[in-house]
Amino acid sequence: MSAALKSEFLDVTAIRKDFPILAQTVHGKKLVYLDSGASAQKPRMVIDAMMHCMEAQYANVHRGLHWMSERTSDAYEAVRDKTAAFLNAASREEIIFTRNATESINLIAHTYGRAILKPGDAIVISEMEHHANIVPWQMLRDSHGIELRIAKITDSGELDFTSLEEKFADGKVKLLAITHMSNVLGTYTPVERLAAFAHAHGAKILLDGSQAVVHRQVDLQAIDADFYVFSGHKLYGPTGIGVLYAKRELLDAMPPFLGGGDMIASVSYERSTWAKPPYRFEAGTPAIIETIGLGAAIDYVLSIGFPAIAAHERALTDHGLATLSKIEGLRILGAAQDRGGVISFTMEGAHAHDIATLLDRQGIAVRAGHHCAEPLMGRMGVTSTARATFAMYTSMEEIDALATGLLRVKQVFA
Amino acid sequence: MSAALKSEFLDVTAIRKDFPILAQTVHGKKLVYLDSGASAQKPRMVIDAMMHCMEAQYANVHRGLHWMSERTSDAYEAVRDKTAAFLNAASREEIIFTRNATESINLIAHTYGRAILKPGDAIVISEMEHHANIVPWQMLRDSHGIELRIAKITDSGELDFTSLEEKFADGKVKLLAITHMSNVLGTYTPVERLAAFAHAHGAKILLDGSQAVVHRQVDLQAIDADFYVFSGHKLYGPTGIGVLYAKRELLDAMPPFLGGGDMIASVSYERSTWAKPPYRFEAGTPAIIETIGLGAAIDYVLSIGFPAIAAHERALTDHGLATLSKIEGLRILGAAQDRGGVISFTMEGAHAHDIATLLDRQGIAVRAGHHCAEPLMGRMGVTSTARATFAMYTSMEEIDALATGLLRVKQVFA
Amino acid sequence: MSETADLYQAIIMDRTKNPRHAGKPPHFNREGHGDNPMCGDRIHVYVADDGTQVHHESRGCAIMIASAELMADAVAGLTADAIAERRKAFEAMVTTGTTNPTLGDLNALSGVSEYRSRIRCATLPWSALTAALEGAK
Amino acid sequence: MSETADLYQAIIMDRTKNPRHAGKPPHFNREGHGDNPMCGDRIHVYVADDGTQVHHESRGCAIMIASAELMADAVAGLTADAIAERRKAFEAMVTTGTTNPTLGDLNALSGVSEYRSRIRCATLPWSALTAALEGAK
Ligand SMILES: Cc1ncc(COP(=O)(O)O)c(C=O)c1O
Ligand SMILES: Cc1ncc(COP(=O)(O)O)c(C=O)c1O
Repeated sequence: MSAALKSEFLDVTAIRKDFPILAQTVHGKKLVYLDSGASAQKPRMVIDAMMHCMEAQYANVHRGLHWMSERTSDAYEAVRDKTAAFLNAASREEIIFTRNATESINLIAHTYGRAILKPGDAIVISEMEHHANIVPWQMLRDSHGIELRIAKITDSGELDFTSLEEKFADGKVKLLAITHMSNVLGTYTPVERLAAFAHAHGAKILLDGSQAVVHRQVDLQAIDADFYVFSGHKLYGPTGIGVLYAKRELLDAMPPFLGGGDMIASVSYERSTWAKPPYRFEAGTPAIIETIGLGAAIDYVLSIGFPAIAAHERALTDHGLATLSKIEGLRILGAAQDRGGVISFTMEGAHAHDIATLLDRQGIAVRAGHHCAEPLMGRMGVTSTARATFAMYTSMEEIDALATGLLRVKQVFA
Repeated sequence: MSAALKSEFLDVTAIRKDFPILAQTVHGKKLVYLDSGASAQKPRMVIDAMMHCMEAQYANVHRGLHWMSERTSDAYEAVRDKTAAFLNAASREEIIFTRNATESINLIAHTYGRAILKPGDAIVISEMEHHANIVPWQMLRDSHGIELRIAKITDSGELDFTSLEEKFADGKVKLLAITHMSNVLGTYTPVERLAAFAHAHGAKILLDGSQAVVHRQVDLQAIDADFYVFSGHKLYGPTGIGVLYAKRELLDAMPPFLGGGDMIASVSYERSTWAKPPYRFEAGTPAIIETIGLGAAIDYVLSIGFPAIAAHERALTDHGLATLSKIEGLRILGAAQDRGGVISFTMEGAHAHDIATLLDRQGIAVRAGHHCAEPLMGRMGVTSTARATFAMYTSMEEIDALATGLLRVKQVFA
Repeated sequence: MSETADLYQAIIMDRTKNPRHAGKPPHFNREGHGDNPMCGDRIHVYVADDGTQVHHESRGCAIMIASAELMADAVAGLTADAIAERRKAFEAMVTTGTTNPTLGDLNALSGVSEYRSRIRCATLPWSALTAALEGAK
Repeated sequence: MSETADLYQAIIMDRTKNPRHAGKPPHFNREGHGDNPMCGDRIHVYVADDGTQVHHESRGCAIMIASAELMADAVAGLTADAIAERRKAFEAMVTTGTTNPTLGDLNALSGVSEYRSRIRCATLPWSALTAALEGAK
């Protein structure tokens, strides 16, 4: 075991104490949770905020005049302010609460996609998208006559700008929908540059921030993003809550997505009129308790601070890449210059499933499969990979445990 | 104060202890929470189940091979079985998890509505629908050429069968979408009869069970419902989780709603294929923690039992109607033969807002406004009402407190 | 009923029950409308320009009606600029709960600051008045 | 590495590394396909009717390949009915973890019962075989 729980940047021991689940054992072994990229664990602060809501301050929001409802509405709306500040959005009205990143992207496809984009317009995505940023556009293509184009990536897992330029050449592209960080390769995309590129070509840009927002400070005004999406559950928050950011002028022009309570200005059988953003896009009783949980998650992350989180995770990633690449027969996918704590790999002679099961037996949780990125698997010449992902609570020791575990897997499959 | 906390049917004192929030005070007064129809409070069992998930057994579902993911998937899927049993659905595959009843109805409008209904087909709703069962059909009407027809209700707040028959006369109606219990009038609709009626006319039936499912046992096979929807948060469960039931043959024929992870069989850029129901309709990371909370809520409700809950609430309603109707100048909306614990009322000279604020000052939480049923307000000749709604934890004393509170309001406005 | 005294002061109850500026006047130059979709409340404001006389047709709660009445008193004879200023001061007062000597009787509404969702009831007449003043003649 | 002995028994590792029934045979009467969308694994099964000889082309994990191999051993020469019965017994065994003397070497896969998401790896070859037998010739 190396470097131990100390980190130059973070007090990992203290942080781990904030996450009750990290004390669990699995198959009699200490849990080594390296699957935070799929969903992160929850700190005490988040759990407590949700409990407090349910135990002491709960009612439906927006519609009530009584104390419990007003206080709960205040708490719910305060998270909108917090999220706007967290992302440096220009205004709180630009923040819409959804279930998850997937719903956020679908909302854009259904509203902006159907009402603003015209048949014949094109959308560009990249070869390293999650299914959540592929399938909604395919559905839009098939129902609405939009063209879907795929910008290539290089073998090292970076966006290929030559390919991107080709896709934009005929001037038909109206939307670039691309990940801010690949959940398979760990690649960060150069989002400021991409936004400038899209805008220079008369297109809007949507960034899938599901992975990126967990690991570095996102400044939407600096990026000049048109749309940004992420899920609460990857940001140490609860499930059932996601975020969609869109520039105010875009939201103003977009028709509603789902119909029902809260999203209307008035309802008559002949004609209903819509509320202003963000409410126009939040139909029915929202995920109140979960939104409050998300607020606590943002507070928690900010209390640790992105400079420390990013530096710690940088060190973890460097150590992980160095350690794992020493294992013979192990192939790491992607080698982007700007990459984060996601390491996908294959092992000669051992299938990703078997790797995951054998590691699990040692208490180590990694993911195996196509990671909801089937086309990317094809692009990288694999059918599935094993994947370890790091979070602020990941320790150097855990990476060493992974390396040791992989050597044991190798023995079995030798 | 009358009857006290004892009930012939339930140990209200014991039940109230299960709900931590009921011990709160508001403006220095004991909280009298009569807004459960908007959203119910949560018992300890639900809070604990969610905490346990976050503290001891959490990971993303379906996609992981490791212990935490498998156990969490098991717990998540077990709630599907539990929900199917709770509603007496024919199979677990008929249960789809959504955010809330609103999303459930929109899902039907987007999939069944767009893919199976044809322009020129008609949908019938009633005059006592919540906006959630109006607006999605208006949006479908306007985008897809469906006709929307409104079946009348009688002055006592019951469905007018003569009007219903008229709406169906030309054979164009393919869907009857109607509430199982009105959130304003408390009216239960005769769902078995309605299902038989719709089927005899070659139409499907969708029941909005948001209110009904909380108060009486629902047997979907006995009703022969085609679609049924409700929200977890009204059933003493968390926010962020709703249920859509649909008969298997309908689900099989329905295209997906949202695109993304988990809802696919395979993805390639040219063409993706869809998973079987229910997964086809659950895109992205679901509300895992909330689904587990819903499971605990169902367990809790069943541990008390619907016979007792229904009998207790019947007694509360009788007492409420008797007590409130003694107050001069107070008008109760609706007088259906089969009605539940929802009492909407107006008071001569006092606006609903003012009633709610003055009651709140006394610790009593009631709702005021149009209750997301604007057209129904018009039908009943009011613009807004105050509304008290009862739950299993409501006591006779609380109803007396409401009556006393209303007399004070009357004084102020005399 | 002391617990309500803060919000439902005598002047509010009096002006709700006995409005002095209610109804459509025979003569007016401008009109404006305000809606509260949450509850279906609405107000229509009529302005006679010569010396700013305000009337209102209101369907709403005591707070809204009293606010419309006290507004009509408070803006009588003022210029549009002076009204805009008064509106700003009024909105600050009902949001913070801090009374403002320049607002006179309007301060009776300071209690709404404790009822966030009622603030809109108090400010709706002012929105309608602004709509009237900003609209075409 | 004792903690893995339950699942990755010697026979499984051996048959994964040295398959005897892998590859497309020169002669066959039926074929069937199986997919696991969760991981992209797939198997194609070829059946020669005369005495039921099974071959497979597999892209998948050790469990799936060993299961395909042991299946091919276990169904050689059986009738379709006997195969259907064996499949049922096999699926019960991998789900419950209770070995079944009639299943012989197939019992080596009983360890998957502890890994719910791996059960599908073990049963996929049997689905493909059923598809082959039920499909048109
Ligand atoms: C009858 C009825 N239908 C639908 C709804 C909508 O429920 P939700 O807001 O949870 O989607 C409600 C509750 O608000 C209701 O009472
Ligand atoms: C890059 C990326 N995009 C989108 C998603 C979808 O997130 P969710 O399942 O929370 O909607 C994920 C996570 O699964 C992801 O990693």
